[in-house]
Order: sequence, then C-alpha cells, then structure tokens
Amino acid sequence: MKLKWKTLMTALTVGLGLAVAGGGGVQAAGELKIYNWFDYLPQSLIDKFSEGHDVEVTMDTYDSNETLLARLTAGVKGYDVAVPGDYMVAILIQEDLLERTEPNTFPNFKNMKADLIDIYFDSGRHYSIPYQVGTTNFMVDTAVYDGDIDTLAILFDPPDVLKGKINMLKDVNDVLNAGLRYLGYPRCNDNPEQLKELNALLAAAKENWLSFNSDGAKEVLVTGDAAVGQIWNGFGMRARDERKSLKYSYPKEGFTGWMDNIVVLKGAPNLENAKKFQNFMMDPVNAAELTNFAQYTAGVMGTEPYLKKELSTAHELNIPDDAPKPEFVPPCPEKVVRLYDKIWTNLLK
Amino acid sequence: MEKSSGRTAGGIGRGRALLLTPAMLTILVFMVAPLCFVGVYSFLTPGTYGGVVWEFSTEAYIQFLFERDFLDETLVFTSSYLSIYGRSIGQALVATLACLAIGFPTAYFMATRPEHQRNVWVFLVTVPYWVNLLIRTVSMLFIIRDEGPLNAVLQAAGIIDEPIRIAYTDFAIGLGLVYSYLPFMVLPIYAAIERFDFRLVEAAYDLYAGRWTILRKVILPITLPGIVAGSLLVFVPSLGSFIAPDLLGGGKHLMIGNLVALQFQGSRNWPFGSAAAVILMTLVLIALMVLIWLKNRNRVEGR
Amino acid sequence: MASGKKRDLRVYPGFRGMTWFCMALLYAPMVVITVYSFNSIRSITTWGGFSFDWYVKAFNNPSIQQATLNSLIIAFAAATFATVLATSAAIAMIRGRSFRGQSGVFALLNLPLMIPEIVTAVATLVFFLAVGIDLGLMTVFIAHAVFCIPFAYMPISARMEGIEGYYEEAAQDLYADRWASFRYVLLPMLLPGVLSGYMLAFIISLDDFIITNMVAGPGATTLPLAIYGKVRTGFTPEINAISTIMLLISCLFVTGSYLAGRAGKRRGEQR
Amino acid sequence: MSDRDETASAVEIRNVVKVYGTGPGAVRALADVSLDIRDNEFFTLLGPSGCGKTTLLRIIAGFEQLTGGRVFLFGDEIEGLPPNRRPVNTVFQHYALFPHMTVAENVAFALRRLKKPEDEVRTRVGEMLELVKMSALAGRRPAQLSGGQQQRVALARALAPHPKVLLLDEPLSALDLKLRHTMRVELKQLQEETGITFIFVTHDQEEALTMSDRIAVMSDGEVQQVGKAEDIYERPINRFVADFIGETNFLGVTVESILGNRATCKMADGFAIECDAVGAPPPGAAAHVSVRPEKMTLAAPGDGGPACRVKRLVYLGTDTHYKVALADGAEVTVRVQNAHETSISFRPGDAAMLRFDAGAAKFLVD
Repeated sequence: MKLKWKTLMTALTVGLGLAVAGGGGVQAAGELKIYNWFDYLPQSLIDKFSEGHDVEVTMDTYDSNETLLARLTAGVKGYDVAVPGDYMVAILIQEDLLERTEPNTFPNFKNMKADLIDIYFDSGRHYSIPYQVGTTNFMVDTAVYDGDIDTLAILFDPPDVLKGKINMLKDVNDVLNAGLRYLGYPRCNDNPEQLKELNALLAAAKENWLSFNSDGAKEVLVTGDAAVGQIWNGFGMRARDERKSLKYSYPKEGFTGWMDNIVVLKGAPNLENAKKFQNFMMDPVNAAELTNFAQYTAGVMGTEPYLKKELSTAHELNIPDDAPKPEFVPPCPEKVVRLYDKIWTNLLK
Repeated sequence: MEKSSGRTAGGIGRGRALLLTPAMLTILVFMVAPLCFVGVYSFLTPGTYGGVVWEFSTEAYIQFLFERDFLDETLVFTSSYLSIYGRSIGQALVATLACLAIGFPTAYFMATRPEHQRNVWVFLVTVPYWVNLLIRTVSMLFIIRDEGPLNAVLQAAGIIDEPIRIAYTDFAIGLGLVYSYLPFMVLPIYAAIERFDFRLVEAAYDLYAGRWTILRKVILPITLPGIVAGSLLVFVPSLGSFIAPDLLGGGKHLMIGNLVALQFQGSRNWPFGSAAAVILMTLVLIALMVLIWLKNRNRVEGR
Repeated sequence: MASGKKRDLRVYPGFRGMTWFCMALLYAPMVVITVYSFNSIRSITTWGGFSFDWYVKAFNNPSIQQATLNSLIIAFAAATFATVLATSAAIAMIRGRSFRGQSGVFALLNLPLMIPEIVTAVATLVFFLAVGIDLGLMTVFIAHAVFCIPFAYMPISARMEGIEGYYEEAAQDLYADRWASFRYVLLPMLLPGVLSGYMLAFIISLDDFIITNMVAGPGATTLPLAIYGKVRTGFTPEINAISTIMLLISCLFVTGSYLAGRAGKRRGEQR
Repeated sequence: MSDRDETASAVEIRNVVKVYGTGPGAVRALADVSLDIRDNEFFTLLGPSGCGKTTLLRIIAGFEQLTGGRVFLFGDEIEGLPPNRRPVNTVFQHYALFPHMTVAENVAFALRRLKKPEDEVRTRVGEMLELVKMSALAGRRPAQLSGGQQQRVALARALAPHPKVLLLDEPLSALDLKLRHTMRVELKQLQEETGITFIFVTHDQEEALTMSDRIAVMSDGEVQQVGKAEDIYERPINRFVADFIGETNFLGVTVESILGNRATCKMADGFAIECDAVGAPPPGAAAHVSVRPEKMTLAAPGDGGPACRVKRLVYLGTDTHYKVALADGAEVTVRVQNAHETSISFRPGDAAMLRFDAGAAKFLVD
C-alpha cells in the first residue's frame, strides 16, 4: 500500500513539474507557432525552416476549419500561422482575424501558379498563399461496377449493384453541393422550390446509401464495405494503394475544389518569422517536399522535378483535360446556412 | 440503529463544509460560471460566422419544435429534433441496459476473485481505454464488417452459413456504445460489490432463498448505489456520443451530440446549439431527480 | 444436497462466461490495433506484411511523442486532482446526517456529466478568455480536472456508502486523530473505490478530444488532438504503434499492481 | 470491596441533556441524567432500545455532543475533548474490527497512534492476545474469524491502550446463546483481573444481573433506578423497573394497617396479605404491590391464602410456571421449584391456593 501511495505522489509531482517546465524554455533566437492539422507538415521541413532562420517552431493541432474559427472568434491568441481552407480564409478576412502580410511582394511569389492568384477569397493574394490544393469527389470500385463513373448519378441514382454500398462524407456542404450540381442548380442556393427538390432528392437517395462517414472515408472503401465513397483526392490515392480497383471520378456535372492556405493571424507575436514562413513555403523545393508528404497538389510552379513520380501521374491528383474545372465554393450567406442546416437535419433525423 | 433514527436535516458542520468546498468551488468556478454563458446564449441571436449577437430571442427554442416553411415562413410543427432526441435517448437506454447485463456479472466476478488479484482486474478493464476511442472504434468496425474476422470466425465455427450484416446496423451502434462505456458500468458496481459482506448470502441461503433469489433480493439491493452510479456514467455520455453511431452505425442519423456540435461548427448557430444543450441538460436533470427519488423511496421502504 | 458436493454460494453460473465475453469485447480491437502496428504499408485495415517501420517512425516523430507525453501528464495530474477532491467530497456527502441542500450539492458534483462536451468546451473557452487565463497545458488541466470529478466521485461514493461509520469512530476511539483515522482506516477501506475512480478519471482525461480541442493553447497538443487532426492525411499504423506502446505502459501498471497486491498479501500472512 | 474505595468517581454525569435536531422535529434522547460511576466498577446501563443508554455511552466516548449538563472523568471535565483525546475505549456492538488489518494490527492500532515504541507495542499486543486467548490467530483477518473470536479481538483492541474506562455497547448481542453465557463469565473475570471500570450497555436484564456491580435502569431518556442487582430486583422503585427486570405480578390492594416493617393489605377478594412496609401509603389508601412469581407457591385449596384456579402451566425442568386466575379474574404467574419430591403438581382447571412469602409484596412508587 505504501509503495503505491508513493508512486502516485511521485507521478503527480513529476507530471505537474513537467507541465510547468513545458510552458517556458526557448533556446533559439526566434519563435514560430504554427496552428495546423496534425501530421500535415513533415518534420523535415520544420527542421529545415528552424535551422535556416534560427527559429524554434512549435506546432499545435486542430481538426476542422470550424474549430479554428470558433477559437479565433473567441479571442485565442498566441499563434502566428494557421492553415485554413479556402472559404475559411474568406470568413477570417471578413472577421478581421488575419494580418495583411502582402505575400504578393515576397521574393518567392514569382513561383505562384497564375490561376491561383486572383482567387475569390483573397484576390491578388494580400493575406494567404496556397498550401495544398485538392478536390472532393467520389471513388468507385470498378470491380463491382464497370460502367461510366464520371457522373453524379452514381450517387443519386445508382445502378442496382451499387445500391446500399455508397458512403457519403458526413459534411453538409459536400453532400448538398453534390445534390445541387446533379440537379443543375447553383450553389449557395436560397430558392425554396429548388431546395425542396433537393430535399426530396436526398431523401430518396439516402435509401441507397450505406453510411455517412468522414473519419473512415478511406477504410470503408478499402475494406470493400462500400463500393462507392465520397473522398478527398489525396485520400483517394492512398485508398487506391490498398485496393487497386478503386477509381476516382470526375463527374461531368462538376465538383468541389478546395485549397488550404497559409495565413498569418492578427496580432501574431512573431510576425516577421511568419512572413518568412509564408515565403519559405512558396519555394518549389519546399512545396514539393510538403506535397510528397501530404499527397495533394502544390499551389506553386516548378515542383515537378522534386515530386515523387506517382504523384505527378496519379489520376486523383491530375484533373483530366475533358473534366470540368474544380469549383471553389464561397461561404454562403447566413440565410442559406440555416436552410442547409434544416435540410441536413431533416435528412439525418 | 439508534443514532440515525428520527433525525431531521440540519445545517452542515464546518468540517464537512471544508471537505466539500474544493470540489464545489472548482465546479462552480470552472463549470457553472461558463455554463451561465450557455444559458444566456440560448436566448440570443446567432452571429453570422458563429458567436452571438446580443439581441434577445426565443427563436432557438421555437426552432426546436417548429420550422419555418421554405416558401411563406409560416411556423409548422416539426418532429426532426424530437426524433433525434428520442432516438438518442432510446439508444442510450438500450446501451445502459446492455452494459448492465454484461457489466454486473463481470463486476461480480472481479469482486469475488482473491483479494490480491482484484486490482489487476480493475486495470484490465481500463487498459483498452489507454488507446484512443476513434482508433478503437475503427478497429471494431474492421472486426464486425461483412468480410471481417468476426464473420469469418462464426462461419468457420459453422454457426452461420454466410456473413451476417452487423456493421452499419442499429445493433452495431449498440455494440459501439456498450464498447465505449462498459468500464463506466463495471467499475462502480465492482466498487460496491467488493465490500459486500458475503455472510449475508449465507444468511439468506440459510433462510431458504435460492441462488437467484439471493441475487435479486439481497445482492442487487445492497449494491444498488454502484448500479445507479454505473448507469448514470453510461447513460449520460451515451446520450451525447456520436463516434460510435457515426462509424459503426453508418452515421445515417444525427445524434444529440452531432446536432449540438453541428450548431457550434458547420451551421454556426450558437444560440440553437446552446438551446439544444439546455434541453439535454434538463432531460438529464429529470432523469437524475427520478433516480434520487427512487433511491429515497427505497430507503424509506427499507426501514 | 443429494450430490453432497460443496457449493460455493458466491458463484453464479454464467458470470465467468460473461466476464470472458466482456474481456473479449474489450480486447478484440486491441489485437487488431497491435497487429496492424506491424504493418509494412500505410494502412490500418489492409495487411501488407510485417515490419517495425511505424515504430521507427513514431520514435523519430517528436510531435507525436510530445502529444503522447502531454496526454499522460494531463491525465495523471487531472485524475489525481479530481480523485482527491472527489474523495473528500464523497466523505462529506455520505458521512453524517443529511443536510439542507444536499441533493443540490449532489447535482452540482455531477453537473459536468450532464453537459454535452461540445457545450462545455465552448463555454469553458469563452470563460477562460473572458477571465484572461492564458490557454496552455494549464487550461487543459483545469478543464479535465473539472469533468473528471464526477467520474471519480461516483465509484468512491458508491464505496463510501457501504462503509459503516463505526469504523472511523473506532479509530478515533483508539486515539487516531482525524487524519490518522482517514489515513489508516477509511482510506484503505475506500481504496478499491478510489482506485476505480482514479482509473475512470484517468482514461476519461486521456481520451478527451472535444474539450481539449477548444481549450488547448500553444504547446498543449494531446494525443487525441493529434489523432483527430490527422483527417487531412488519414490514419497510419504510426497511431497503432503509439497505441501499442501506450498499451505496454498500461500493462506495466497491471503488473505493478499485481505484484503490489501479492506483496501486500504475503505481508498480511507473515504477521 | 469496601465502601471507601467505591466513593472515587470514575465517571460523573451531571444533568446531561441530549436533544437531536431543532424545532418541532426535535427528539429528546436524554433528559436530565445524572450518574456516578465508581472506579473499578462493572456498571451496566440497562433499558429497552430507544431508552438513551447508547446515546449516554456515546457521550462518554465523545461521539456525541451534549445539549446540556457536564461529564467528568476522574474529576476532569471532558466535554469538548474529541474521542481520540479521551482515555476511554469502546467495544462496539458490531466490533468494528478493521477488515484490512490482521488481528495483531487491530490490537496494535491504538498503541501505534499513541506512538509507543515498537517493542512495547509488540509486547503489549502479545499480552492482550494472551489475555483473550487469541495468540494463535494473530495473523488472521477479521473476516476469517468467528463471531466469538471477533468479540475477543475487539476486547483486546480496546484494552490494549490501558483505558481508564472501558465502554461496551451491547457487545454480546451478536453472539449465540451458549457463547453469550461463556462470554459473560469471561467479561466479568476480565474486569476483575484488569481492575478497569467497565460501562456496559445492554437491553438484556439477565446479562445485567449476572455481571454488574451496579445497574442503572433507563427508560425514555431518564434513569429510573440505580443500584446493585439485588436492590433493583428486590426493590424495584416503580412499575417500569419491576416489569423490565425479571417477571412480576401487579396486585391491586388496600392498605389496612402498618406495623414496623410490615403492612397489612387487603386484596380484591378480601384476603389479607403481609406486605413490605417500605413505600407504603397511609392506611385506607389503594395501591399496587409487585410480587415476584418465585416468591409465591401454590398449595392445595385452604385458608392460608387467596383461592385461585390453574389456567396454564409450563414445565421448565428446574421449575414449573403456573398461570392462575384469582377470584376477581386477575391473572398471576407463580414459579414453583421442582426441588422437592413432595411438591404437589397441579393441572389446568385445578382449584388451588396462593401462598405468599412474608414481605414478598412490595409497594411501587406509581
């Protein structure tokens, strides 16, 4: 009994001690605090930046754009750099939560892909630089169904073999936007008639769906539980590694593109280092290293020589010429968000 | 007992107040104070990108029962949220009962092991929980899927001829919830049975009670505090859980947890999220009151 | 009894079987997780061959190590803090006559259980910022300690309710002051409850994601945060490897407690 | 024991009042109790459950606070001292042996709390276990002991720190009959050997009578009578005491005359009996007398006593209990020893005559 008591107390003391010690302790000249998805930035790049600029880099993690927003609007301070998605950049700018760093004046800006400069959420790139670019589509197991997969009918009016074997992402926008595209209606739609039609379409289609699952979007396809599944393209490529018969679709009705961006947060304690980081990540060598790790697509030119071969040829990462262009969907007005919420709740009640 | 009879509730002594203070203060400061925000939020107007606008509104509560028509904005009764709450409560109840059915015998078995083995059993029950729930649930899905190990084992054993569908069913949700919260049932019951005086069993046996009568009439009532504690610890988190329903059940239905989380994230309607939470709190509070009432009634009858 | 066989009255048929079922249920996913931590490919569900790669990767990944360490520190600290508070509260609640407002106090102690985590998370975040507490490991610790209290309280109070008051009276009668009577009589008798409560609080803290996600500050990324934050790149067996290491650590605890229990038993017999 | 020794008070209880709760729900457990318990005495608090005897014991031990009055221990006021600072120890009704400790650890508990040197502790524990004949089981846990063994350990544990007063709260109530009888003897011996003042609480009058030097009979939070066993039995002060201690018959009489220590009284049927004159009301008054069943005998019908009829009888080996009805219908219990071959036996329905021992009938206060 005595032994256990002592162990407990020691553990407590050590634990608290470490907790306190963890707060301080900076050896390098500068600091950079990055707020990012977990495992989205390779350690090698962190080390490289850290050594190159004598900066101690710390990384913290969030799981969704919304968590980032909630924390920033609540007033969380202390981070220099974050990696929000496209629509979230628009919101953060509107809410005045970002530092206008003018990346367009940085030396490495010359590497930017031209079509990503005048993007709707940050036209002219005054705040953000692209981190990774991707698309959200679905994959089909061609061993189960070998017909035409480049249509949203696979999701909303599936052939019999695919019925009951479809996984959707548990994300209101990914599901509703796909439905709107299938119906040929615009995004951020507040037309009541069209939304009623969408509501009916989803309710009918749900009968044929197996599940709504984002966390296991890859696993559900790989294990064969689902033969069709909405998925992000980089994920899709990894799924294909494990199940060769999976094929990524580029539906003719259109699809969503997304882009994570490096932004500097308002009041960043290490503003200069943050700017250096933005510039650093626009270097094609670094962007390529990131892309090799994260397996989506870089937003700068000149990465090809450094990319892994399978990335430059992967069907998932290279949009075919005959496919529509990816659509970056802006954040919808409040009224539309409420209507979408209602449809979503109704679908999943 | 002479000393406990006929006493009326009185003031609390200084010593006991002192013992209660740290826990109460911690909860008051870091829980009740923050929760006041939630209560207030539920009567405000949602901000565009999350947060609230400081304008009084009961819209959040109205929205719970009524929806505005797509076309003419008239209020129409909607069962969407009621059915979400109904399903969540139903699933939580089933999960609690299932946990009790598995947890009680397990706790009993643990508590009747030789003394020096018991701590090991306590640890054994909690060891799996050192691994993140998400990973565990993904693995569970892997096990129960159509071509998974479970079906393979059952087939090999000749119990079934072809794979049965377990994953993506309501059964899987129940399994997931049971799996998620089983220790929360086992441990409190174990703590209660562990100090149970088994001479009482001998006494009851002596009085011509059968094994199962003893269980029902002697062991269960005496270990009731543990059972009640365990049931609460399973029921309440089950009510708010969504990982198991999403992954194992296919996530085709929203749970209360999803609903609330959605309001604070994608839908950015903090007042409605707060209102949904306040309603959930009220439900749990009612359940708690019923439990306390039952407990008191039992006590009175026991005299 | 015609059979003349001595029946152990404490044994119920089927209970042993149910226990093994329970253990099988709890440990089946552990087997899968452990097996796939040795996978040679980047998958937690498709087997590609045996390798130690993911362990090597985990050992060379400071961010995942830091996250694991953070989780353990928070869990140890929060569970200990919550257990101490819950034990003292349980003693005050159960010992002695009932007092005015007792059910109110009971409800308050269990309040953290009743709030959906996401609500607690947002409310706590707003509160910390309003009061001006800097987010960091400390805020995670506070938030965890608060919601761990009822988890620790329940088993401890369940146990406490079963301990008759006369043991403490006997101790005091035998010249033990309040502390000695707690330390030498009540605490040892309460220990199974305290242990249960501590373990519950510990695993609850270890596994918490939603609240941590909101109240964590710079340098406070925990393991669940890391795991959920991997959505952009997907789960890898690296997580399995870390999980397996965590399992090993917890098994050390099991062994330790078994040895301590055996030692205690032997000591008891010697006297 | 000389009277001189007995005057030293071990415990002095002065006007003690104990009320639980406040307001209309308040319960009065003790009303103005005063007692003197002498050194080296085996003192018993006897009464039915709810009479306040346990409360009084707990007040002496320090578990309950007084509402009013004072308590002295060898002349020192002890009110306000917590139980752990009072040199008294208790044997609890359920023994309250610490289940996580061995027998030896239980016995050593108080000595360790008093920070006695370890070798002294060991010696003392050995002595105590020897005293209660439990040395062989020193390493056992309480759960492995029988009820009687637990009882002994509880005794050893309470005696180990040399208490000035030992308090025993119904310690025999959980034992079986035979064991209870053995333990009575052992307890009494133990008290004599150790010379410690025992305050013993029980509701069992037989226990009280066999062991005690003095007994306080309590009822409704008040002490009814204090005295030696014979006093209480032979001279019950009131109907409650007479009824609670042993068996008795109450007879309604009218006092005729008082002469010396004898009072002549007339019974309902006109028969005159000789009563003990103590407490007798003036001649002509109606009163109740108490007559113990064994102070009467049954004889063949005649003139020596009131006529009666046998209703029921219970044969008890050493003696026989008769229930007889007097002429006015009042029922009386008579215990007849079967000591002599000459004793006449009666059957239900037989006519008989009651014969009183001289002075057997005593007046009661109420």
